Amino acid sequence: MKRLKTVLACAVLAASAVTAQAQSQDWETEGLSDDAITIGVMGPFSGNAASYSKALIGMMAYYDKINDEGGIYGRKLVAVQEDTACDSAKGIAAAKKLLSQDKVFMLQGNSCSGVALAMRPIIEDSGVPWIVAHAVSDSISDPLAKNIFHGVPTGSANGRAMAAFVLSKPDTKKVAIIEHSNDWAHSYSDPARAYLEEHGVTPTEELTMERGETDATAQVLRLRQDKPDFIIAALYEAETAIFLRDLKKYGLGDIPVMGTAGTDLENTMKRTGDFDTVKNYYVIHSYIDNLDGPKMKPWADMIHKYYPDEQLSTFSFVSIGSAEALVAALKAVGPDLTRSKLIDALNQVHDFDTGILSDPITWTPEDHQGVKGSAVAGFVDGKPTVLKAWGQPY
Amino acid sequence: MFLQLTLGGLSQGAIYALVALSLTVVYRSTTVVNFGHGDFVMAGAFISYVLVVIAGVAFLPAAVLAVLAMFVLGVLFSRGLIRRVRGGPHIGLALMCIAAGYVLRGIARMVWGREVLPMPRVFDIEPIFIGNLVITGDAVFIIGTVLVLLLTLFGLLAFTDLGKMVQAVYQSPRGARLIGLNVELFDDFSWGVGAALGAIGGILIAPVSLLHPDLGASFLIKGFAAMTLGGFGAPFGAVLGGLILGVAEQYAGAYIDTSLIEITAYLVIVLVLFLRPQGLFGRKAVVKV
Amino acid sequence: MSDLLQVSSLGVRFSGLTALDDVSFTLREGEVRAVIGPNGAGKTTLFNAISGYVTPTSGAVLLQGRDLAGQSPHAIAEHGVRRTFQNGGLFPALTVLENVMTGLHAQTPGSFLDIVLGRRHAIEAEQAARAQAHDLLKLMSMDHMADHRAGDLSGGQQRIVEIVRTVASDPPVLLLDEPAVGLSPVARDQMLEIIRRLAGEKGVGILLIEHAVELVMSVADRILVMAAGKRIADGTVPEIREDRAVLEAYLGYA
Amino acid sequence: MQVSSLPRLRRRLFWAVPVLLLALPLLTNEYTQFVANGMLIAALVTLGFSLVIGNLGQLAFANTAFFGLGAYASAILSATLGLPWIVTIPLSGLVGALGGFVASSAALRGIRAYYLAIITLAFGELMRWVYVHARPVTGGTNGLALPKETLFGFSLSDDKVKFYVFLLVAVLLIKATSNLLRSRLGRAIMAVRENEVATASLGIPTARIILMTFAWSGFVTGCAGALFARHVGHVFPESFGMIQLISSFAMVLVGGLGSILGAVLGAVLLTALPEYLRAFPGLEELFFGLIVGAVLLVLPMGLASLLRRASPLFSERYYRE
Repeated sequence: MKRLKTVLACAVLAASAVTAQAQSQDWETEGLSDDAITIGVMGPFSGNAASYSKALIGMMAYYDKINDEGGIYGRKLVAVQEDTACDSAKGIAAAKKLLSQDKVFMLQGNSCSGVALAMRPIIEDSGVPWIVAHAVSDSISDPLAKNIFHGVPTGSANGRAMAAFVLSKPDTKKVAIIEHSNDWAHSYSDPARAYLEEHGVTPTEELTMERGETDATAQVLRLRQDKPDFIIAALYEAETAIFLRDLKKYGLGDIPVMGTAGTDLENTMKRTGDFDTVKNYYVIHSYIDNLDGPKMKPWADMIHKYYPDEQLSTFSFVSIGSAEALVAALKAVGPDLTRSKLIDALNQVHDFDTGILSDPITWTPEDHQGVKGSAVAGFVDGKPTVLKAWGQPY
Repeated sequence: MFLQLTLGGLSQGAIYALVALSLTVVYRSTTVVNFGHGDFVMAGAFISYVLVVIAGVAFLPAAVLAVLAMFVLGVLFSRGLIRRVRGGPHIGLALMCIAAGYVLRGIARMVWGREVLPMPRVFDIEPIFIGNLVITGDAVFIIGTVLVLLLTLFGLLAFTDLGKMVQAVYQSPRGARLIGLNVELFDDFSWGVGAALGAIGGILIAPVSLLHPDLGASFLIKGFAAMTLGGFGAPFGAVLGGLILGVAEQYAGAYIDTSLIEITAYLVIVLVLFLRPQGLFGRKAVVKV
Repeated sequence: MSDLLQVSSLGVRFSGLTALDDVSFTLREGEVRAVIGPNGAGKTTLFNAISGYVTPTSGAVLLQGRDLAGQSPHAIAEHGVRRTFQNGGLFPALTVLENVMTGLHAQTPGSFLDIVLGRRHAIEAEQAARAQAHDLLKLMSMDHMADHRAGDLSGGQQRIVEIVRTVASDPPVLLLDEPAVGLSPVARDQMLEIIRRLAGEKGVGILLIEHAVELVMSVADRILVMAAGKRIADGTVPEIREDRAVLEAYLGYA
Repeated sequence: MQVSSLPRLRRRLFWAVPVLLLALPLLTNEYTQFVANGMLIAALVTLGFSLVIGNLGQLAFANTAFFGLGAYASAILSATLGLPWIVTIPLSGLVGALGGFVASSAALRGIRAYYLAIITLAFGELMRWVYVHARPVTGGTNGLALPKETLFGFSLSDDKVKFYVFLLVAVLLIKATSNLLRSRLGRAIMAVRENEVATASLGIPTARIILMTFAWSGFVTGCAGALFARHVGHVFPESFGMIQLISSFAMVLVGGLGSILGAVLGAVLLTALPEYLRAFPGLEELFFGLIVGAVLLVLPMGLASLLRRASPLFSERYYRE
């Protein structure tokens, strides 16, 4: 037994000696060459959340565009894709592979908040720069980690924007919430609830509707008794359509409904097949224009140039903004790129207008949650319109 | 509110009934519970989607083709795979079903992994208002279709030779073989019918719901709950169990808490198996040892 | 010789149908008692009712004065009434040795924790059980088959192993459900020999369902004759030979 | 010679593997070490699952739930109550065992086969619902993070340190399960699978054997859950869903139903393979589905049966030699 203990201790020591490398000069330029910057792109390319990976497709299309324009100081942005399947254990394996085996220069991406949360301690310890390009949970970037930057509106930014919009409608007193019981929905509803409470409003009815449910009769009938002034709906597209349809069916079609960034007006209308059903539906819309609007068209064309068969959704554009910020920071660093210099440059990104996100990106050494707000989209005079507040176009 | 909930529950329950019935059809003749059946339901919906949206076929012929395709798939599954593991450990049958389900789901994911597909609406009938009660086109269409199907099926079982054959095989496969029935062929046929009925469920729900590869999983558990409630192997019980489950979900959601809708099916399974394992109409389910 | 097993007024009804009607008899130590009767006479139901697989609706089954009626099969088996099955009750994927060792389950000491933790006395108990199983197999000249899968044995060998497994725990009462059916003449003689030895040397009271009349006549001490769920005759071999009711019943059914 | 040396050789082989594995961390990088740690966990999960579907022969879907219960128990005990993680391992095992007991308690009412399968399916889904809805305790869908900790001065964030703990737990549990299977209780488990009616006729309380098997399976799987909680560092409801289940099925089948050696082989192989297949994303279900189907058709008793055929060294006996 004693001998076994000694063997164990020796092995542990030897093993940890191998791990403990100082963050040397080699480390600073790991994953860099004269003509390439390797970027680990993690995302749910498989599994039941694979539709989120559209965000990363959009982002990689932007890398391609930069590369076609000659790259950055002669270096191309080389994406090393790793699948997380939206599963925490697989996600960690992906991160460890990128960090210790592929030895990429930096990381950008990841769509699933749970996976990002699980990865955070490992990436924080590694010191390798990571731009969170899609997942929204606040805990990924708060408390601050010096190498982790959030490049999309976080859950609290979105949720607070939703609640703010709801309260911007005059005489809103009774607010009801309906949501899926998953982290995606809570990431919107929890900050919205907090914002409402801060403003003295307590939700009068809290309902759940699970993914895959094809009928909302029970929920709507409870709302019919509650008669709220506004409904916050943290539901995926299909369930949103079902919910709105049933709302109208039971004569509640006049109550405005505030939805998340997971839905958009055009698709919801397509799904319900009827303008009347969606005329009072509003969604978080992190972009400067409607998805098919003129200001978004160049971006759509860019994605289709590199991924001709890609079907666009609201996710497709969300990660491009942080890729632009990254490129700006890389350019600011100059040809002598190191990881520390990149982190310093990212901390200098201020009021960066991406030309795609409704709100600018600002990273400071104290706060890495770059996007603080979001616009809302709704129908005005029958046309989808991007709004700042109730009745105020963007 | 009560009437409205009941109506909503019945139209949901009609789909559950169909799934439970399709499971029962296979179980009665082969004593195999198809643990991959949810994915057969999903596959039916996807095939009809391909035909309608990609090939541009009209809904009705597309639905018929999809159901036929699933019938053939069911028969092929029985002939090619189920027959070959019949001799081995009995758990192999269930695992083969699970494997087949996953393959179907994997194919769906491979082709449509990143897309969530909206199925075009088929029946946009204006809802009818009777006082406070709203009757929608969806409900009428789903309940109507299921009713017609059930009447046809039970008619076939009650009044034709086919029905007698089904009964004979269920009572004693060996006896059925002795009187000259081709039990193997009959098994294949049952798998086909089971897959086809499941596909109808998928096709009916697709326009109301969204299409995604995981569509089937939730219907499988609802089908199990309905089947357990009605009693294993009892076709009428499966239908009644489905309807009761559909209505129970609505009541639980409206009168207690909406988060209960999701687990009503599981609670039904647990309660029934502890309190009355044979369900409403099933054979005695417990062993005495 | 005292009465081991006393069955009194045993009755079984399934939803209105009487499968066993007021059957009474006794079984003595070291006695071989045959139960005969035409198909559907209720012989197997009688076995099932005694061994607990069917709950009797009336009557009592007394083993050395203790009533077993209505208890679960494993409890009845543990009290010492053990049985074999008409269709064979071996565990085909286990070896012959492992099969016989299952028969020693209740006799092998060692709690769950002792076993999982690999405590010495639990291991020793296991080793003792294995040695005992080998001895039992040797007694029946089956030890050379100890490591074979039970499912690979011939029909006759399987029946012998099943009996070895059933008597491994030295039960006072043994119920044999058609032990000789489908056996070759040689295997059948071997079976007869085993039955005689169990009764004669070990004093086991044996209740035996058998269709082969000459086998019954050669081995049984007393015979219980059943028809339509009822006892129609009970007596020694010569008594039964003379019994009119028996002849009628058999002629009537034949 | 033949009789006495084979068991001894088998015993030596059993202990040689973990002793050799002590050197593994010298050969790995962070990523491969993480994958190796995952293999040890998968081996335990597969072992627990194989016990129920292979040895006991009951189709069951609740093992994913036992795994989750163990992981949550470990996370709650260490994050909320501040217990050292190492202490939570056996406690998580007990919680998993309790889960196994509850999930199979219908067996006492005479529920078997498909009915038991469906009730275990319901149990698993109900547990997932509880993880999501019991937010004050489980953290809801955001899950629970495990605090950083050291063990005898070594950081438990280091995968190489974790490896030694995982290896020790795995070896102990595999040894204990092997003890169980080579006893009267182990034979009773398989007797229930082969012929429950005949098993009862030998004085074996079969319902209690079923409950015991589920409870031990729950214990092994619950301990694995505690390891998993530390492996990932964070426990989420999503980790205990359908994908986890299908991969477990595949691991059990590929290795060989009811074989301890097979459980380990299947787990190692099918943890490694998807890592190699990382280049082809999205094919997981198809991949596992095809593997299960193919094994059923071609090699129903899995890789272990090939090894058994190759050498008596690999044959598994259900008694003490």
